[in-house]
Amino acid sequence: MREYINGNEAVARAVRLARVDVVAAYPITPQSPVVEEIAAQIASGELDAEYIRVESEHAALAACYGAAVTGMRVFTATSSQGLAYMFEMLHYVSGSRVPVVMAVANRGLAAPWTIWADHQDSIVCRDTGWIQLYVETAQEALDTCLQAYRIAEHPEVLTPVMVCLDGYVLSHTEEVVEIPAQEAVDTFLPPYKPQRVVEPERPLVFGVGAGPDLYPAFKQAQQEAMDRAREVICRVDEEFYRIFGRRHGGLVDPYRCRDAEIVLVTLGATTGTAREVADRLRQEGIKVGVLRLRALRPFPAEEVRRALAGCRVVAVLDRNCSFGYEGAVCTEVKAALLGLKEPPAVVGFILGLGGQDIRQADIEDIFRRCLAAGSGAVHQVAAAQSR
Amino acid sequence: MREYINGNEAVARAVRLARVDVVAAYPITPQSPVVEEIAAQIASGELDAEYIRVESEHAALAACYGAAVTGMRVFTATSSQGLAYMFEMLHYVSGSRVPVVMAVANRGLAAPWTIWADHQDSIVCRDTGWIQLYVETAQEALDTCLQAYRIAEHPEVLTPVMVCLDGYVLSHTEEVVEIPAQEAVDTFLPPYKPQRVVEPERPLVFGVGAGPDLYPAFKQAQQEAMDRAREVICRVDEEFYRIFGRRHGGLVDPYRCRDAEIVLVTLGATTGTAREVADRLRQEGIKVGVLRLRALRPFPAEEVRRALAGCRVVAVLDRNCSFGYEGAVCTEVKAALLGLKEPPAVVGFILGLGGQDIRQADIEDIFRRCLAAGSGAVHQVAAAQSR
Amino acid sequence: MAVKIRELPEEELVYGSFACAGCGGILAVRLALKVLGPRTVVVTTPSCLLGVTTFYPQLAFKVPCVNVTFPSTAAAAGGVAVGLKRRGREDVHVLAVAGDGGTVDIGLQALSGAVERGHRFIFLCYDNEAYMNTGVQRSGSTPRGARTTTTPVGLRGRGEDRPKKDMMRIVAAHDIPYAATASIGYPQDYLRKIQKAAQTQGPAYLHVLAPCPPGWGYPGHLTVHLARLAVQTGQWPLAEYEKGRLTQKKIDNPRPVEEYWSIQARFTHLLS
Amino acid sequence: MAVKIRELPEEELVYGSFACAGCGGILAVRLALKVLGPRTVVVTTPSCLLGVTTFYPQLAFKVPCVNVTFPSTAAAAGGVAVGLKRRGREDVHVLAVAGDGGTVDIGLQALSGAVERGHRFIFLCYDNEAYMNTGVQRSGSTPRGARTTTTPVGLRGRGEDRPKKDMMRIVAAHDIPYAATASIGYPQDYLRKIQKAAQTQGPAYLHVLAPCPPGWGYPGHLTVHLARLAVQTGQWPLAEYEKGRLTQKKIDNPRPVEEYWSIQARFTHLLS
Amino acid sequence: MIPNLPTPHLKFRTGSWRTVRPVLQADKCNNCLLCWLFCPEGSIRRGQGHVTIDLDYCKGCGICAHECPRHALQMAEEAPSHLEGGAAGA
Amino acid sequence: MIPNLPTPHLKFRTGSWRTVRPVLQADKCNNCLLCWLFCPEGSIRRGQGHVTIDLDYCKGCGICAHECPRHALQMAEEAPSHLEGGAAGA
Amino acid sequence: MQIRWHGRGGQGVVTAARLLGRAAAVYGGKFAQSFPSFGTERRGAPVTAFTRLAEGVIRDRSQIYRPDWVVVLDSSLLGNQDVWQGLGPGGSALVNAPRGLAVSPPPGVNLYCLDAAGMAREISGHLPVNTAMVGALAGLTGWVKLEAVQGATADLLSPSVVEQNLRLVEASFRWGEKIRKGGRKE
Amino acid sequence: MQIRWHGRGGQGVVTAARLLGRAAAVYGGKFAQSFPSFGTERRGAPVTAFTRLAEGVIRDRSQIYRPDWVVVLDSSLLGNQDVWQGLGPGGSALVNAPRGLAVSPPPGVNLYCLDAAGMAREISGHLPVNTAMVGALAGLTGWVKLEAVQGATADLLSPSVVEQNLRLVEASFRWGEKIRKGGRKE
Ligand SMILES: Cc1ncc(C[n+]2csc(CCOP(=O)(O)OP(=O)(O)O)c2C)c(N)n1
Ligand SMILES: Cc1ncc(C[n+]2csc(CCOP(=O)(O)OP(=O)(O)O)c2C)c(N)n1
Ligand code: SF4
Ligand code: SF4
Ligand code: SF4
Ligand code: SF4
Repeated sequence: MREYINGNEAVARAVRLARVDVVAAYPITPQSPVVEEIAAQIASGELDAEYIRVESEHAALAACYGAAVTGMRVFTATSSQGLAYMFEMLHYVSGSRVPVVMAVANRGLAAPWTIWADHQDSIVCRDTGWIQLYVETAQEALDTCLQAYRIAEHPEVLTPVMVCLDGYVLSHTEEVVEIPAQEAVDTFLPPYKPQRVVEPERPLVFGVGAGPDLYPAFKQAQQEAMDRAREVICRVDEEFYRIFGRRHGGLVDPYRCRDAEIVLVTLGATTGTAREVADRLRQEGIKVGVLRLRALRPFPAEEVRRALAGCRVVAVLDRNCSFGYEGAVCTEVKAALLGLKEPPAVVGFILGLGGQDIRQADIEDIFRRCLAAGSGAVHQVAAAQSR
Repeated sequence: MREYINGNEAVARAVRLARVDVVAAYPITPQSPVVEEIAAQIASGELDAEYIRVESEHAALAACYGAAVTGMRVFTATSSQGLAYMFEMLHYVSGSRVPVVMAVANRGLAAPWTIWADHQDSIVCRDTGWIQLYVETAQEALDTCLQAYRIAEHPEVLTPVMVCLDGYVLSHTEEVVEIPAQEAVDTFLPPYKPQRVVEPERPLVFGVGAGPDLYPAFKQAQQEAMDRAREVICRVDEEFYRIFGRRHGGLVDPYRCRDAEIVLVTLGATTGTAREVADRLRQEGIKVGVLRLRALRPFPAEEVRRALAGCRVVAVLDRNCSFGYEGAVCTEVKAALLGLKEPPAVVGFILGLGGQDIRQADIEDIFRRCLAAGSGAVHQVAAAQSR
Repeated sequence: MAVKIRELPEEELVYGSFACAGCGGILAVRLALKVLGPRTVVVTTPSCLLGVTTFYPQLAFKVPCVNVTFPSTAAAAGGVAVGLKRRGREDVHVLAVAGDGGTVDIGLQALSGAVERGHRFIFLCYDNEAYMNTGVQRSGSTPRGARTTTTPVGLRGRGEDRPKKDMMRIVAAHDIPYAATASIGYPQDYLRKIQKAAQTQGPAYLHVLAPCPPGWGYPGHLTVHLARLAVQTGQWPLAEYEKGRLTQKKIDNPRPVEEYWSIQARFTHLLS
Repeated sequence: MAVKIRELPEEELVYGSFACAGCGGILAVRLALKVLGPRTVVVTTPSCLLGVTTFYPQLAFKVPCVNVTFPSTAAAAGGVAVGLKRRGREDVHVLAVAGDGGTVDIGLQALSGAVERGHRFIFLCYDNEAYMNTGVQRSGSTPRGARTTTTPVGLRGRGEDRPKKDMMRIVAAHDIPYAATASIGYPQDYLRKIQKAAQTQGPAYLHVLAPCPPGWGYPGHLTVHLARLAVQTGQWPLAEYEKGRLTQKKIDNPRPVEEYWSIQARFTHLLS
Repeated sequence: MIPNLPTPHLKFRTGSWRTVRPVLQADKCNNCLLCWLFCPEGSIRRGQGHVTIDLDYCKGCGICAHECPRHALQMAEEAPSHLEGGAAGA
Repeated sequence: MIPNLPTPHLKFRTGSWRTVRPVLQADKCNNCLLCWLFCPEGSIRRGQGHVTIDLDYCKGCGICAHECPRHALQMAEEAPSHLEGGAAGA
Repeated sequence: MQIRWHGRGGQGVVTAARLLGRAAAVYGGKFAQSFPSFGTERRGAPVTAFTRLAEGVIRDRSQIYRPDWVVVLDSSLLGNQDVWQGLGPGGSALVNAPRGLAVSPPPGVNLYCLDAAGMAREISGHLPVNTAMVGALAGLTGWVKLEAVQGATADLLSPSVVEQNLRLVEASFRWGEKIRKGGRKE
Repeated sequence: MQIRWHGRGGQGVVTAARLLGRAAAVYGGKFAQSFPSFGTERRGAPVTAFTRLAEGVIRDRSQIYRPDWVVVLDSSLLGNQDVWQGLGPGGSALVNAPRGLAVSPPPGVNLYCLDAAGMAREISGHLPVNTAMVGALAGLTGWVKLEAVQGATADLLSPSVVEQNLRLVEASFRWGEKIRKGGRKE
């Protein structure tokens, strides 16, 4: 069914299609419409779920955790300050291997206060043990939320998933979205069947304490699950394609990279703008491409290496800043390229913080600067660019 | 004065010597003795400060922030879950450019529960805009806390500082510590004189909201302050040396690296053990060195490049894991090396999670594995190593 | 100890904000500052108040304002109070302001802790009975029955299904030196209570009803009218806690609650 | 509705823990599980209890135990309650347990929220009046005068200088269906209250005094004795909140508090 | 650049939001100051004998008119021409 | 490997912590079960006519002896030989 | 095709932007994108919203700086320079105003004035003008059919007000259509 | 030189480890390092602690797996295999026990038994044995002087109990010294 909805509504629709049991969430701009829409779906009877109206985000994720260990399929959504406020619980949920799915409507972090888009909020959570998928369109937001449950609940993965969509730019922007049929979704995503749940008949401790002898093994298991998730993410995307006729690239989504001299690495919505620019420059005969990282965790190091090995300059567009170093994606891409025989030069650009609009002209400027860049050197445009 | 105290006590002593005005902290293993000692110093009259006995870590940092904007020199300390619980406030304080100094007694994060050392808790905070200094000894903990105020309060920096010491391994281990004289400290560290404080006579908004037009500039300023902090950290360490006769390396602390074939990159206490091993292997004629990163933020990319440019293999010992990629320090070191003409191979080792002891044998094993490693390739020992 | 209106200063200490026309919240803050005067520091937190007064380029306070994260308003206020005390600035009032969400939900713990520690500050909760800044979601202070965007009315939804958290009793249970509820519909009473709070040697708590035109669904000119009606219909008791005693103003012949409900979109479903 | 001791099950549902000899906290939990029985899920949080019962390789519960972070015990318990309800397992009790720190300080907000939402669960606070697991730091529940490691006695320190937070009144202010204080020194009373809590159709709160030998500074065999003495000296009122009424057991002829203080190191400075 | 900025700082005159404006019939006003007290914007000035209205930041909410016991204030349609400095959402 | 493990799982017998042990004079015991109720460890077993003590996990706290109204329980010095499985701090 | 909408908080500006997009996307077989000016909306404060229309998938995510059309729901905003920003020669503006504006648009801009308020009043006392402006724009430009606008209107508005709005949309569409077909401009 | 200390929570094991280190570092001009077995200590539960002594700076931060000496404050712990772990031939053990132990140490380990409890009882009823064990160890090994142990004791213990402990330290030191000088071992 062809619909015209925004990213938040697409997420809420996915929650309904996934037949989520329990939702616990706390409002925050620009995520609020997600939970409002879920509340409306429950009130109208379209969705049979419990919505726990928690008093904070830390509690939101704790309530999700509590419900999940009883075997529920759970969902939460947040943004920015809310994500930061549940930071302790993020580690706890991933360490507990509980398959929560969370939508993050990306927004910058205070201080200063902002309610507008950048990726700082979720990028700073890349070490929390969550799978992180960044989407480009409202359609992908919907599709990826559905895929996220398949990935998170996969017995070989059992790792929570964040689905990140740019605040406003996706969350509040309506566009054409194809809504999958419920029956098809039911085929794609069967009910959650956890192996270990809270039940008096088989008592377990959830979240044990572990001494120095045992603890590392749990962490190793977490890391291995992430490694397996690489493949699962790709497989699930393919399976989704077979049923729904759409795929989103698995871990990475290269665009005109094959023979590109300059490739721009992106996350999320800005990719669309970059595609426009790439097409335009290609018409001028300038060989540029765009590599969208759909997964930031697990980090697709192998795929990045493969996609970028042949080009001369890699530009990385970071909508975040790891203060005192550079954009986080830039660092990670560089790390992935070390060891290549003749690695491309990498130039980092920090742009679009706190809702700063990323225009076609900005992206064109990036490409043109890279064209001019010397071949060998690694540049760092470490500071945030302001206009 | 020669004393025999542990890392926590060394930190508490620094707080007293720094004439801190306000302390707000919440207990957590293995940090608690810091605040207990501070409470004792206040009760005995040795320290004239207010200790705000907050109800949580989020509140601890908020209370520090509130006191700091009135012009107080403030201190807090925490660890692990507590650090994670104040995550939102971490960004807030750095974004507000408030020179809080915090000691972190490093410990792993739940789940599973652990109370033992690793660096996960502070490493996952490396994007928060805080300066992060990792110390090797109790002596350095004391000295660095004093230096931290000089760095944080520097008008060109105005950025909060985390002083990270390994839980138990430093926090609970007594050793010889030279206590500086109060008068010398007073010379080194004059009272805090903030430029902008809360006063009705000159009303300011602290922590304004900023739209997309303004927000990036604030973040750029934060990043630039970090860049200036590089130099300030080194200068302060030198000045400290002039007064007290001790220095700790500024940003990085290389040990026998000059002609080393293999260099192990470390943080914190493990470095000492690694020095022992390096000396032993050197005696065998094996050219190894150790590069301790004293500062993780700002990241000493230039210094790392310089120190590692000549070696064949770099081993990175990560007492943390960025699940789905590798040890965080490994990634960052690799990124720094990209662009070198003939970069060394980099091999990452994740060790010592959740209090797993790092023995001389473990480090020797790392060196020997690197010796055997091929020259060109970049290896990732991505999974946590368990024994 | 009545406050004389004529003696209140002319100077407006919050002026030019971006609040909606007819906002009860900004009125509550304006009146509080009228009594407290220019030697006041406002400590505030995400809420309509922060959004409309301290987003550059529109900064509407004439007194210093310390913004802090949503969960820790009172903790920051405590820090400010301690700092000012050490600086010998005990002539300055610390006025922490939060909406109901920032008070009864996510800010409760910090408030409880700060009150327990006995800092000298005033905590002002302007209660518009929902999360307004984010688009009218329910809070712990939303009254039973009210429609919000997270407690919609539908086949399986009847508006908020839990009673309003009784923050006044919760705060009183902390044996706080002074606490009171008030309504901007009864300004004399409210001003007097602010003054009492200002004279308290320790934490004081004020909880003031502050109607919100878009959030409640009524035209802005009725703000004060509704704030009065809430009291007259018994929906908003005027209470005071002092010297360990909680007293509540009796309403003789309360007006029917329907009168109150009928002019607010959030309650219309209760009337049919 | 007295509980018959003889009819309590023999099976120990918490057994082999690493608690100190004479720990009042583990006794409080043991007794609660005796009444609630094996169809109970314990939800717990960092505290001595977590440390001594669920650190591998010593797992001491015979019922499922869900551990969660310190600030969110009640939130997780609420999630468990909602999940069990949806699975049709309303025969299972949800027993959230926290120490006083995890209840009156860092866990207060989650508790307030969960109570307000009305989940069916029992929240048990075992009160040893300080943060014991981390080494006897003061909490909001530390009684005035008590020496702890963060309220030391010295030239400028006289032990805890703030009164104990009155959690019972705070919870009662939430109009919780059932709440009670208890003491392990009065087991019959305690067991009866657990039973009442178990029968409550909504949240129930139990606050039980649980002396701690190393934390309070007394030899372990006096645990029950002290728990009794606290009541007899009027330091620990036995109270109940039901149907909107808070009642408190009167102590006729309370014994002198010095009797209680004198056998605890934390109070010795008060006696000189 | 530090996000602590001098206050007040007003870029927009919110009077431009107004679509109706309060008009005072000065002779009816007995200076009871209720409107002064109730105006959320602080846009009413106390004067000699009667109040005056500062239209720069009056949003036209109508509270003053509604609360005036003597009906000395009335809301009137705003002329479109009153507007200069607009405002952006925050 | 997931940190959810079956419970109970006891590696250490905490009876080894004991330095004094409760000794029952069975004839004095009237089976009032106060000791049973008060034992923090649940180490007392209800029996026919009198209780018995399970020493595997009795830590020797002495509560039972102190609370026994008939002084049927007495604490006695523990013989060093009772120890096998030690315990590590958690 | 890029459209910028101007109005005040509470007037349904965002809905208007969405309505046009929905009409084109769901009922017109085109592609569309609509978004508010990113931020919170206070009642009475100036608000803008945006619509992009295209025949193919819209990938650009940047904001709209050079609109082809500006639609102003509230003529009292015309004093504000923001309203005309980026609108160059050849651009068009549709304003809710009885004819005869004091303010004049930048040179080269086609100006259309519709007394939408009056039109709405004719149908019912309390109708907002947002749907009327969408209808008029559709009529003026021919981008989408009347039925498309009406379909979207029925989807987005609450049932109780749909009927009146459909009539309003029709009236305004006809008004615009007439101008388009007649080539008239003001 | 690496020492491992065994005792029970509440017996002052950690203090003993620290005391020796302090005596060596502050009063003996040497370098030292001491640390508890990392974890929380419950009363009655077995507890270990460690001391490293050296002439130069101690850089190694790893735990102690092969102690040169094991000191046991509570003989009831001897049944526990952990007590002897890593102690090889040539190693030594000092145990608080009246002579004649049921349990025997691993082959090649020198065993010294001191009735520290008895020694303490002679001085005062309620003295813990930890300082006595430090004194005895110092006497046995000659690593630090009596005055050094006494200095550290005075620093670490609360004033009210210092006096008695100094006497206890002296007694135990003499006991050890006598053995060392006499070469006697059990
Ligand atoms: C940790 C965190 N969670 C959520 C938010 C988003 N947020 C900002 S203001 C607000 C609502 C404020 O509601 P209230 O306190 O009642 O004040 P009001 O806006 O109603 O005046 C919310 C949920 C935030 N800023 N921080
Ligand atoms: C966020 C966070 N802060 C601090 C801690 C450290 N911590 C663990 S247990 C504990 C004390 C528990 O005290 P209480 O709740 O009173 O229980 P008790 O140990 O006294 O039984 C603390 C402070 C933590 N685990 N998480
Ligand atoms: S939404 Fe309500 S509370 Fe917020 S500014 Fe508008 S009227 Fe005031
Ligand atoms: S410290 Fe106290 S509360 Fe903790 S286990 Fe020991 S006796 Fe129990
Ligand atoms: S209309 Fe409203 S804002 Fe204007 S003066 Fe009257 S009360 Fe104040
Ligand atoms: S001594 Fe303590 S643990 Fe042992 S049986 Fe008696 S009460 Fe139980």
